[in-house]
Amino acid sequence: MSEAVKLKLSKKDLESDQDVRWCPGCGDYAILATVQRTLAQIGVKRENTVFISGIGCSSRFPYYMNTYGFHTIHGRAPAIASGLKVTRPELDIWVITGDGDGLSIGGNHMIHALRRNMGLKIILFNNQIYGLTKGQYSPTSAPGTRAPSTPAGSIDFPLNPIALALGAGATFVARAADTDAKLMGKILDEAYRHHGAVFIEMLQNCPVFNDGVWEGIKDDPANKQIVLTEGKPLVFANGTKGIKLGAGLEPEICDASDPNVLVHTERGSALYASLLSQLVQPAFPIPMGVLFRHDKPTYESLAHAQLDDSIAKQGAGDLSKLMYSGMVWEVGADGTRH
Amino acid sequence: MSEAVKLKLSKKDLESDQDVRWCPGCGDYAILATVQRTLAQIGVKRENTVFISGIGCSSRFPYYMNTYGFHTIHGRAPAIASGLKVTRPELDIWVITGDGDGLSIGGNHMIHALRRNMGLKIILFNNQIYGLTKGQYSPTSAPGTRAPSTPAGSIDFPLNPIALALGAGATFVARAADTDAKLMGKILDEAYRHHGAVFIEMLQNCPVFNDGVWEGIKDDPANKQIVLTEGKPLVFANGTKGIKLGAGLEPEICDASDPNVLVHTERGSALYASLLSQLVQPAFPIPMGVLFRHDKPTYESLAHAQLDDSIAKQGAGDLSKLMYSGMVWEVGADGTRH
Amino acid sequence: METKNLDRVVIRFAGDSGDGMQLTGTEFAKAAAEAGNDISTFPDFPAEIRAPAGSLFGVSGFQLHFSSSEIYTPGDAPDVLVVMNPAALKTNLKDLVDNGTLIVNTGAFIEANLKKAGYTTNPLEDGSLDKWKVHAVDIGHLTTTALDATELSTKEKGRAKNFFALGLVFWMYGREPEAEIRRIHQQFAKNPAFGEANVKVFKAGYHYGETAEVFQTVYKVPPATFAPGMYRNITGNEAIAIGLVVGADLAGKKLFYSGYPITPASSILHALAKYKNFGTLTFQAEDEIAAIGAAIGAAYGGAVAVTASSGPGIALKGEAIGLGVMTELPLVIVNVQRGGPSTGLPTKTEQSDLFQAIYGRNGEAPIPVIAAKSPGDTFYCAIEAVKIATRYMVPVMLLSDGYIANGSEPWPLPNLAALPRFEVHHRTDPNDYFVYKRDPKTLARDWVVPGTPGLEHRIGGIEKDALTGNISYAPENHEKQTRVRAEKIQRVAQDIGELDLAGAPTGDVLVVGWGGTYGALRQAQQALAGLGKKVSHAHLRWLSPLEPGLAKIIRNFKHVLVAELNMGQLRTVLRAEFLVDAVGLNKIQGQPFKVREVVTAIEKLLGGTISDTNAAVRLAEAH
Amino acid sequence: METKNLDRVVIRFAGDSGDGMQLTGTEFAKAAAEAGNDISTFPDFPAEIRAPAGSLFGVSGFQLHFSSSEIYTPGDAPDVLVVMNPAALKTNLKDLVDNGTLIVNTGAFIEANLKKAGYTTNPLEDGSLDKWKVHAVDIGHLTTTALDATELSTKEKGRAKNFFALGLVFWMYGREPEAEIRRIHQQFAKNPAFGEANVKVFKAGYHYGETAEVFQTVYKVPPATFAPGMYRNITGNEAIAIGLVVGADLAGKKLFYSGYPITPASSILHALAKYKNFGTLTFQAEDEIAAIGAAIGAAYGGAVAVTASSGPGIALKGEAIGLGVMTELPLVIVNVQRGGPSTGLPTKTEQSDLFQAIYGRNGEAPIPVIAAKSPGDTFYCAIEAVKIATRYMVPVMLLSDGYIANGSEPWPLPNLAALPRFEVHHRTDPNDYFVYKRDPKTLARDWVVPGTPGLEHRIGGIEKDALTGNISYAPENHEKQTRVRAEKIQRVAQDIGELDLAGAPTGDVLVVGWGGTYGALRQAQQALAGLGKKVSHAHLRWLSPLEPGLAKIIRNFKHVLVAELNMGQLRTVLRAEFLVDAVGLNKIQGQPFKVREVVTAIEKLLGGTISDTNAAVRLAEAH
Ligand SMILES: Cc1ncc(C[n+]2csc(CCOP(=O)(O)OP(=O)(O)O)c2C)c(N)n1
Ligand SMILES: Cc1ncc(C[n+]2csc(CCOP(=O)(O)OP(=O)(O)O)c2C)c(N)n1
Ligand code: SF4
Ligand code: SF4
Ligand SMILES: [Mg+2]
Ligand SMILES: [Mg+2]
Repeated sequence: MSEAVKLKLSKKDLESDQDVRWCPGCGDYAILATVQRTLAQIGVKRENTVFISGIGCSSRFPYYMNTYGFHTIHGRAPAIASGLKVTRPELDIWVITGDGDGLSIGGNHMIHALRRNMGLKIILFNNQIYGLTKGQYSPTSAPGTRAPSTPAGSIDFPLNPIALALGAGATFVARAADTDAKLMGKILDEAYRHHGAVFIEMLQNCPVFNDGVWEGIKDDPANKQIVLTEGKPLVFANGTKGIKLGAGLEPEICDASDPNVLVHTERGSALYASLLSQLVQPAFPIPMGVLFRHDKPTYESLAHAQLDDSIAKQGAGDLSKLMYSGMVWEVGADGTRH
Repeated sequence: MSEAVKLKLSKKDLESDQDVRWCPGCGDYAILATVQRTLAQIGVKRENTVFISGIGCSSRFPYYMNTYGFHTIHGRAPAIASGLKVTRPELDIWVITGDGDGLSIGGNHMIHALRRNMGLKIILFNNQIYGLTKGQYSPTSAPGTRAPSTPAGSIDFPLNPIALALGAGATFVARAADTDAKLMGKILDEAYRHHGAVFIEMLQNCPVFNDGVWEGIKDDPANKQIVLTEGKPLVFANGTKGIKLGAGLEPEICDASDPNVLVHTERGSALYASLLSQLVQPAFPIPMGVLFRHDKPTYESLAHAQLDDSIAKQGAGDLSKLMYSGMVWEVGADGTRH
Repeated sequence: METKNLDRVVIRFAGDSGDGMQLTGTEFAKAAAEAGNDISTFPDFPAEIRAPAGSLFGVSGFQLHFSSSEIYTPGDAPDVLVVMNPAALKTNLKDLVDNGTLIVNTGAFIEANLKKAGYTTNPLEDGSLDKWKVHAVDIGHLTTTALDATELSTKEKGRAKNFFALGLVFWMYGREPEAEIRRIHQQFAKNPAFGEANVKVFKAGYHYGETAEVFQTVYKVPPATFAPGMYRNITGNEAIAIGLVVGADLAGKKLFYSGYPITPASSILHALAKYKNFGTLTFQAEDEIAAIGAAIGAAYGGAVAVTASSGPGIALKGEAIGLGVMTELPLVIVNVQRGGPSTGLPTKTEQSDLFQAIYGRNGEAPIPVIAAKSPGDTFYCAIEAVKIATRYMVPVMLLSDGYIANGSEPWPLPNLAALPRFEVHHRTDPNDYFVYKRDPKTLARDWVVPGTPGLEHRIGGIEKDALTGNISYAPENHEKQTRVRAEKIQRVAQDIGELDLAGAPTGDVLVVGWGGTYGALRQAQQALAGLGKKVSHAHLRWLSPLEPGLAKIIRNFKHVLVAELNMGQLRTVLRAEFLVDAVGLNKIQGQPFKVREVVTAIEKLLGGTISDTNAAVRLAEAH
Repeated sequence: METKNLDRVVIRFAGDSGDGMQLTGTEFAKAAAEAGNDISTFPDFPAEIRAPAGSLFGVSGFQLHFSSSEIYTPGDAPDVLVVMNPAALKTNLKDLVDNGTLIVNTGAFIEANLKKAGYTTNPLEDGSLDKWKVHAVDIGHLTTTALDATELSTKEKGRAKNFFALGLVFWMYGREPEAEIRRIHQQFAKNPAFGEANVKVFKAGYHYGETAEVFQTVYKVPPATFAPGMYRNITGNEAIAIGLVVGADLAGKKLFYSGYPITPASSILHALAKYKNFGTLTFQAEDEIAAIGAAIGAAYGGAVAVTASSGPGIALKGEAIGLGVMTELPLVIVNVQRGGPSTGLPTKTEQSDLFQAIYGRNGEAPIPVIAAKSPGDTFYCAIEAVKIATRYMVPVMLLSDGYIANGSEPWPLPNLAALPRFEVHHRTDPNDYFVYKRDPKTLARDWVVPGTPGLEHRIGGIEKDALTGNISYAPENHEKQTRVRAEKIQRVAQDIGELDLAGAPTGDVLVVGWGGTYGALRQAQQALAGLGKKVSHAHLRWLSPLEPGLAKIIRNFKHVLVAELNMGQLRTVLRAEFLVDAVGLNKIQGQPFKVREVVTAIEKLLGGTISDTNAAVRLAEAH
């Protein structure tokens, strides 16, 4: 990560000169603002900051950041960002994607980038819909979603982005709502400092095609959210209820006073993390904040270690040696071999 | 699933007239034999049985089955099989794939087919290597694997096929070794009867490019395998050791007599299943058999239910009605509108 | 109050993406069609869903050409322009004919909007609009006042203003409001309050026209005369969807459609998803590769399998199309073209995927390629594509484009009973069955589907023995199979009808076109022919194989002009095939040809003088 | 024991995939090269890794042409054929020249193997081999006896038999065994026991030749004369890998290579993965789309970025190549072609991806395309591709094929110092920087990389404003950018050298070729020219843009013959471009041209008689 320079930056410094082209009221505006504000507060080097996206409403994001930006093709941002990160490890690379871009066409690149612990900060804008193409259901849409392509309701079971990211091997997994600037800011700040593959699910509202999918959760934080705090128990409903591990290894809602209420730790076991990922509406309140964090060498660091190592062992490459390798012979002035 | 006809079939009946083209000693031979024997025992209808594969040594499988078979393109078998299953739900469709075909290029189709609970019986031949292309490392290869493309050792962290399948939503998840004909037969038989997305990981040996990756596990079943039995505790080492859930929600090896030794049930919680998926070498013996099973409507059944439903509601489609829908008017003999 | 008759009118509605101009245009088009006019429409909207109000890039337009005589295009330039805000004025004014009518929603011409549109002074005041007939109407204000009584929020009231504009033009062109009022009520059946409000506003607009001094004349465009029969309005994507369902039925099969959403192809999926009671299965796949994969699987199972996308998505399907070619399975791949390369201009039209359609795969992988010439024509092309795919056991590419897909025209409803059926036969006889044994006429192999006892067999993407279908690396076999696959495509010519040729089979200029440019090219040809010029127009339906009819005439002209919305892709194909020095008229602007552009290009070849160019253009436009 | 001199010998080793014929061939080729012969090799192996012993499809062959004069090809037909089992005999005998030498491993001619090979009677006994000089040697038995003393298992002993064959031919052609013995020891350094054993067997074979009565003559092929300098043997994929590393260095950059394994491209990745100490980063991606994606990302970051694949994988990259075209980033895409369509013939060679290279993308997305003509030439093509990509800011497609990739030839080592550098300059000056402002000569935009203060900017796949690079849907801008992108490709001609033309610039027949067919075409031309025929051969290096030199001469010949290993893809391109009635010599068998085939085709055009065809063929072969 490029060392942050502490000269004061303002949100304005992170705003590009481009007109923002989202629909009025789109949740993307709030996310954009928080990202700009947070990066300003961190005091990032704009020239070392790159936003790479695929295609979708959310993927227009890079145009609005006064940093380097690459609006690529549908679903491929993690792959393109990987090539940049491996060759330029010193850059801070943020990947902006959507539930369609990142989990439908781009699902494979997503899991492989996470598996490799590629040093990318991936933010998935989950509005449970394909916004840009006018509202078809997505891999995160609730079963029965009525959309232009599913007038009778969708029939596939949705993916759980957090579970998928954990299963693939992400080393920093978090969730925030578009409107929760405070929590989002905190998460972004920690994501910025994390070395390795970051996956953040942003609960984003699409007022035009899927208005209010997250209302329930956002309007009733007390009962529908568990705001995770390191070392603190998993409680909600104003501290009256908690989550414990029930018999048959199922998460269970219990009284906050129950001694078995689980205590949150970002560095918990894989199993604990997947328990958190299984806390989903309507049965459970959903965890917000940093669900999981783990330190593991990044792909780019290992790749460059191998380069250094081979230079140390074989010496810096010598082109003529390279060409003269294998069986080499000379042909003399007489045109025959010597 | 097509009703099995109980007339006696022999293994020979399932063998095609094609020369088998695998290397001598390839684990694929054993799997082929067991599949042929098991389907014969079940007494499947050959004409209703289809094997669909991608590209790879393992994907040559369909040529050797005297059933319908489609050797498609690299990584796309689950997608192609999905189209067939949705349009022909009565067929038994087996998908044969490899760790490269199914988890590298085909990873996305894999998770989406599983997510939809598409009625496909997917068998992944995991030899931790790209066999057909002469031995490059694969997404399941152990870190540090020295292969033609990674002379200094591979640096990416491997995928856990079972964990990925569970995370994606497979409703039948199992594991067997190529050489364990008995267990494999049992699993195939149950997979045949399961309605929904089946995922079976076959531990397959590639004597040419990755000889012995599974030896450790296969040669010492007592200590390196836990053979799962419904209702029986997770014990190994000849019944001396067991697996329990440790503090901090981590699997832990304990004495078989420990009251907390977990008891296996195929219909356990998602969390229990992911615990099983986390039992990996060298720390733990690995579970063999049916890890997870769950009943859920299949994609194809839901799709056809919607067709029936709309016919019930709107009546069977009438083409002229269809064309005459919208604003229709007549132009009379005088060429003007009436 | 006088009434004036006009032969034809081109009107354009322009406003914010949020202003509902597409709806206004569509409704007015219906009214024109109902009144018996011939019509042609051209919706032109931004890639953004709802770009911020007032922005230049957020302007959405809808052009309608309605006439008392036959027309082929939405018209080159609007006679009447309705603009809802400064940005709309800024981006559309340049197209308005001199002395044309300009209706301006003055209420939107406030400081902020003017600035967003890049106006330093208010065009309504600085005299810059003098050369047009300007009607300044505060539509916004009149709309809200019309709704004073109602419960609606100001925001909701504002949303209704497009109905005021609609009412106003209804009056201007003497349309009967009743039918429209009925339609509005139907459309808002779920939300009667809105329905009521919109009707109120619609009436307000209508009466405003009646009472306001400003509009002294009502213009009437008398009905056009059509061939007798039943008609409806249809867009390209609606027609293609219906065509696919009908095509499957004519083949005696069910339709399986799989797609991944992409502009401008998505609405085909949306339409078909509604046809479940026809047994049509639609599958929204995880990506384009899965979409064609599923289609291949369905085809293997015996369905009429179709997948559609646009350029970038078709690029992803290339490898899988090759599998279809090798395994010789019937498949229809629809490409609703848009501006490229890469993401390009997603909502704009272009014809730049012809190369990709013919050549865009690895190896020798030829396939038949057919292109639709108009919204209604996509219906017939869809049927033809299904027929050829199933008859020849081959993937067929059907090309449409954004202009056809979204544009609409009055469509004479086909007589279903008269459409020839092409029932598919699946072989069930095991006797001397060979997987790649071919029909001597079509070279098609038997379509044997899983579930057929005794015919179990294996297919795949590796080269196959020319008879048994077993894997074969034999050199001669590969050459034989490669040549057969190529010959099979040539044999499709057996099923290709007459060349669509207007004008004599010999002459000075042959204009060759394909796809959605049909209207403009045909109209230009007719205009020039009308002036006695030796100009003909051949419009290709089949691009691969090339239509036999073309070979017969292409050398009979002094000049061959290939007009395309690309850099000359068909021209390249024709030059290679016929060795004729064809020249190109090429436009790569995301916009259809204007008749004027075509006429001018032809005139140049004829060595024409400006004077008769103008005559021709006038004639063409009057046409 | 007499010694006889020969000018040239074509020898082919054939056996089971498991018999190690590739090793035998490679080693014997090294010996020939060491002895100063000119050589050309052609490995031909099955798609299966190790097909079951004795099967016809499991036969693996290696042909070597070594000569005392310059040669261009591995030879049409072997003079000597070494077969290790009946299957090898069955599949290869037809190619052996009449009266040629046949060395047979008799031990393998047992019932079971004969059956697998489809022999009903034993060809060694039924007299069917009479017209050849048959040497029956029980190689298997002799090998095991040679290893009696050793600890090895019978299976392991069996594995050594290819070294017996190697020893035998060493003796037959009077090669010095010492160097080989050293090499064997080196190769098996990790496993001395095997090394010892193989040397034992190698010697046994050598001495067998010496002592056995059967071989009365030792044939010597004297050294060829070469241009003075340093030489090494190199295969196409080795040379391309080195060329990429050198190319990056000449650009003053580091190389980033990402690929997904596919035959026959994989070995490029394998070679580059060994060059870590050159700072070369290799990335094995999850698929071909990710591979080119990563390359695009690396290019955006300032690396010399390369991705390689074969036909099916290139098909998957089409959409992403379009992104490279639109964002104008430098990129090299290598396509090592194989037989198509679809999975096709993975281990066989073909030239059928030219259309895909030039046309296989959505939208107007032209890119430069260069093709290598021989194994060693891939080195220079790789450098040139890197140069053009970085100078013009454009993705460049480099075409090779399976024949070049696996074939080898003696390669005069280039003088590194003499290779012109083309240092890349990354703009850092913020003053009046515009993202799409172009260099007037190359039309390239500035390559500004992240990390540069003050030049932060955004790029993407939507059409860009011709100056600022901001998203633009403006019609004129799109046309302008489309034309500039096309013009940029044409400008590459500035950097294209002289046309590679053999023979006069006018004449009766111009043979036009590209890629790996160079040797056969050039040899055929020389032979006919040698007979006084007015035949010339132009071999294209650049296919897009077409080489300026060709336009100057192509119309100066009575006949233009375009010879390709496809159905006529270059022919189509040339006909469209030049309107010349070029005819084709097309072979789609997964095999390279034989000189004889080319000569015959030219003779036909010349209206030649069989007699001088034969003369020419003799001459060509003698060449
Ligand atoms: C190859 C390709 N296929 C399809 C599309 C059409 N497309 C653009 S964005 C999109 C999905 C967008 O959904 P999501 O990623 O959730 O982003 P959102 O618009 O909801 O923010 C699709 C299908 C495309 N641009 N390219
Ligand atoms: C599009 C495409 N990319 C790459 C290849 C080359 N390829 C064939 S099989 C394979 C991987 C095989 O590995 P796996 O799936 O594990 O099968 P195995 O051979 O190990 O059984 C690859 C990369 C191909 N045939 N097609
Ligand atoms: S469509 Fe939805 S997601 Fe897209 S910009 Fe509009 S509100 Fe936002
Ligand atoms: S390479 Fe390995 S996996 Fe492939 S056939 Fe040979 S042994 Fe089996
Ligand atoms: Mg979305
Ligand atoms: Mg494998």
